[in-house]
Amino acid sequence: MTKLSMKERYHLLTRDLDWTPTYVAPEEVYPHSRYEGIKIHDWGAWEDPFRLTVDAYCKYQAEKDKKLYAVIDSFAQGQGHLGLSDASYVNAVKLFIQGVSPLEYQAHRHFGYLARHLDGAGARFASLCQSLDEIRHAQTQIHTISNYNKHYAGMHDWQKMHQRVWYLSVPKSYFDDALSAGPFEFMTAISFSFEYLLTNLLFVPFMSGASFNGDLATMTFGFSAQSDESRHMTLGLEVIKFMLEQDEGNVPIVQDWIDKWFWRGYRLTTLVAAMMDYFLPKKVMSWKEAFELYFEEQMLGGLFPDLAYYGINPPRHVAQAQAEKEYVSHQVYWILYQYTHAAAFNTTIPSDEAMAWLTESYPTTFDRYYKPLWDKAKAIEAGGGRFYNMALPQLCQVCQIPMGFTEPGDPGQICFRQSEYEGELYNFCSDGCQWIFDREPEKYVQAWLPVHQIYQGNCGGATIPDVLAWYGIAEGDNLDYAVSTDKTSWDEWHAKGGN
Amino acid sequence: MSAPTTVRWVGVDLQETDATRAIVEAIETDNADITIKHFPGMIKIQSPGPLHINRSTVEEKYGRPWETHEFQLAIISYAGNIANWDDDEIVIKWEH
Amino acid sequence: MTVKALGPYNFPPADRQELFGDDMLVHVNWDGNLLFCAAACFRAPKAMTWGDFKAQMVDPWAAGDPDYDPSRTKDWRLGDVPFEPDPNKTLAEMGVRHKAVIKFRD
Amino acid sequence: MGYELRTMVVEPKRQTFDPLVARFGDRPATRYQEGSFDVQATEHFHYRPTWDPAHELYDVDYSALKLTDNYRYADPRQYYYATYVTDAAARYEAFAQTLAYVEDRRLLDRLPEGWRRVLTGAVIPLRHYEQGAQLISSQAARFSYGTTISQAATYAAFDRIGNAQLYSLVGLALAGGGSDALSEAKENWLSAPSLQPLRRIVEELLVEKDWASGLVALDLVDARLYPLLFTELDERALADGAMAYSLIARHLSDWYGSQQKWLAPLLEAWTTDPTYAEANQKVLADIEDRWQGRATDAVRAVAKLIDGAVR
Repeated sequence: MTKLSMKERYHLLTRDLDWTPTYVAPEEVYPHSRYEGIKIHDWGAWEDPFRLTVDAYCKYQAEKDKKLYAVIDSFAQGQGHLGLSDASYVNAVKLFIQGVSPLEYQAHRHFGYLARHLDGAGARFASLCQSLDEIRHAQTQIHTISNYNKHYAGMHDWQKMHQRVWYLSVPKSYFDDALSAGPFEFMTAISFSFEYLLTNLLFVPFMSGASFNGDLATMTFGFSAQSDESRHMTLGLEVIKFMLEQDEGNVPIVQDWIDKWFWRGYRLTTLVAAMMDYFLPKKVMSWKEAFELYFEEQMLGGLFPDLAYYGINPPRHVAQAQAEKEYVSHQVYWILYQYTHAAAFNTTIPSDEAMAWLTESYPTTFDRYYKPLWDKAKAIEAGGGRFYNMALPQLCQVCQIPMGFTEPGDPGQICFRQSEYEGELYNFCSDGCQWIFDREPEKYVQAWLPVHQIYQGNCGGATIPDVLAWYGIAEGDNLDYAVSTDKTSWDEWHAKGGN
Repeated sequence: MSAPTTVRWVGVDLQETDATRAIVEAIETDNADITIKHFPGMIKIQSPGPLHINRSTVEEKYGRPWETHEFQLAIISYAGNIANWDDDEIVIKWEH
Repeated sequence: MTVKALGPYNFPPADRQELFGDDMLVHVNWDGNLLFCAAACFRAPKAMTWGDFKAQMVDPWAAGDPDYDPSRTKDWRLGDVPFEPDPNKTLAEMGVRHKAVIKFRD
Repeated sequence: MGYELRTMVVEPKRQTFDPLVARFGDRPATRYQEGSFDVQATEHFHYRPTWDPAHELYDVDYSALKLTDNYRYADPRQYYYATYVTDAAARYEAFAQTLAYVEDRRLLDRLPEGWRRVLTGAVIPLRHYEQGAQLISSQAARFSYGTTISQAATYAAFDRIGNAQLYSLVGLALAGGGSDALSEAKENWLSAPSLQPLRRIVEELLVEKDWASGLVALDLVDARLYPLLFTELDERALADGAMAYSLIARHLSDWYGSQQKWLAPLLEAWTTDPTYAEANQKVLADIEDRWQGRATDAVRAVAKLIDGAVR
């Protein structure tokens, strides 16, 4: 008997488990895999992106978690949070548990859906592994951040916040959009556009930032999660290639999805841009540098020439994202700064040192467009005030971010786009978001836009305190960092500590 | 504007820990022209051509048996396509 | 292009005009002033006069900028179409619709 | 500065997240609780699913079985990811050791007459049954409501594909590392009369839309199949000197015990719910009416094959 190769053995342990049903029609068993128009002729051509069996998976994952929880425990027991660069760093962690962990959870559930609803056994098994990975990520994040929650504001009611607070409808609607799509579009959205194209922009700089700012627990869960992420990236790339190779008719459909989900994902990462450039007391790299390294160099320079072989072009609207790398983080943080009274984190005017770093990192835009705004905010503060925008902002119908983005080629002019559909007007922040709406207006008219819901009286009441209470935002969660309970506690702990 | 990219880099990001040092050394041994950048907690390795991680070299550096599956404990991210991942080697490259 | 779905896919907009009764949402942007990160969104009666709308909604918001001077507002546009404000006309009479955008400069 | 800080104990401002305080009081919550309770989103779903526009993305109406509070149910094993994979890893490691011993001592070659037929005719074909069970469990993992249930179903789905791989490993061992026994078992799954009623149930459960009906009906089959193969037949294996079978059976029988640990309390939660108990009991009775007889018949056909092979 000749010994089986790793590939043959893996095949027998996964795909060979499958059989074609005869007592019921096969298409009844997988009723969701045809309506999107993607044609798959041979699931047998699927290349397994990695060859882990269940026993090996459990073994390696158990080992990873053993290490991870040891770090989490020792960080908590050793009061590691006191060794952070500054308490203001924790605002990045708040954004993470409110905005990112719930997405991990959504991915967990919906990769479970793929593990049920794809026709190919190889693809189902890879999805099932990912479904488990994603609940791992959600839970290791919750468990790590649980320790911060004991000492800092803004994290105590993240579940409710994620579903209700205005800026968190940005990530939630993004994932709801993906989950409500068919299985192939979901994979293009999450496995490919999010996990392969953009995830590095979210995780790698964030986790390096955590490390640099003394947050070893977050760095550890982040990097440990990323080790799973490399499997997810492989799945994302395999999915795209598989669809493209199976039928030429799939190419325009996939191109459309890449166009849509690049822009959708890019808009979401602008929140990360603001976090990187403004939330971290000690900076690792600027958004612009990260974008150049992880997106322009690796994706536009590396991946898309590979996909050109199949007739796939770089995403529509990519030029706009490239232009925005010079200023988008400033625009988004400026939004967060002036609506901090309604947010579950604290912002503040960047220190002189941070301002100098911003000037240096963004030589063509920061001093010209954004420093004057900070000067004005400083002047207001010098007069005993704090600049808060007291009107609710206009939201983009698609990305749901307040419409603070500017016209292509003119960072001084807010960009407005508008479509009319069945007698109603819809507003957009960009050509990209408008294009997405116009493709599928029936979908985006349903959006639960926080500002419009507040005005309908669906968010706890008519006053700011009513809405904040309904959001789960308690005293100390919001407002400027200077007056935050986090700062007060931090100063007290460090004064006692003999600093 | 996009930075003009003539070289199509592939690469891996690895956790910077004692346990990954042997892997980094093995990569350095088996791949010419790589560049290594250090970030907090992380090492970024880039190569202008296909990147090979060979089991035998890693085992030599560790001085113990090493399964290619164990690479999963070290990797944070990568750029390129995992063209092969079997018992003996992992190859990352662009296909087209 | 329409949504591909397994079944009828047609749902009423979550913020359609009828949900606001006699009111509507109106956006106002101060062009050229990035202090306000985005246009403001107000809920206003369709029958509200321009004069009341400006005095009761636009002015208090814009006064968040210490340099705002209510008498210096100019170059009004509805969408991209210029208009001369008439304080006695209602928003509806001016052609302002639910979720329309009004812009001005100073 | 660091040294002084370490000597000072900072009192927590709160013990855990608000929803857990609301459920269990203001005290430290377990990792199972923090990673499970109220984690799934419940409101403001932005878009209806295109694959089922009549429902929301998460919707209690994906099943006729309902709970007043979906977190009335908790997994008594308190499995969250880390504890689950740790236990599962130990289980697979133990199985691997058993199989290594069996292979090392060539115990499969030494099985008494008829036992090879039991393996290829009844046991190894269950790798396909288990894959069907994974699909049914994955349907529950996605469409159940509330993380305590969906999480347990997720781990069950992974267990089922894990079981399928265990059966496959037995098949590989039986054929000395080759694929012959697996091919034979697959052929049996597809056409042997003794397995067709079983395959038919699995296939029909794959088109069952209500996730809970699928799960409960599958359990009706499990409840007959697993005790037959790995408890009753184990007795016969011991009596007959089929060591290899007995050693392997213990692992599958243990797994079935773990499966019961999470599933039985879920059934109980449904039947004792303050609001829906009566309606749930009726739904469960309907499921039993539809599937119980067929489950019994299907497993009886397997038993008959075994009776024909070994005494």
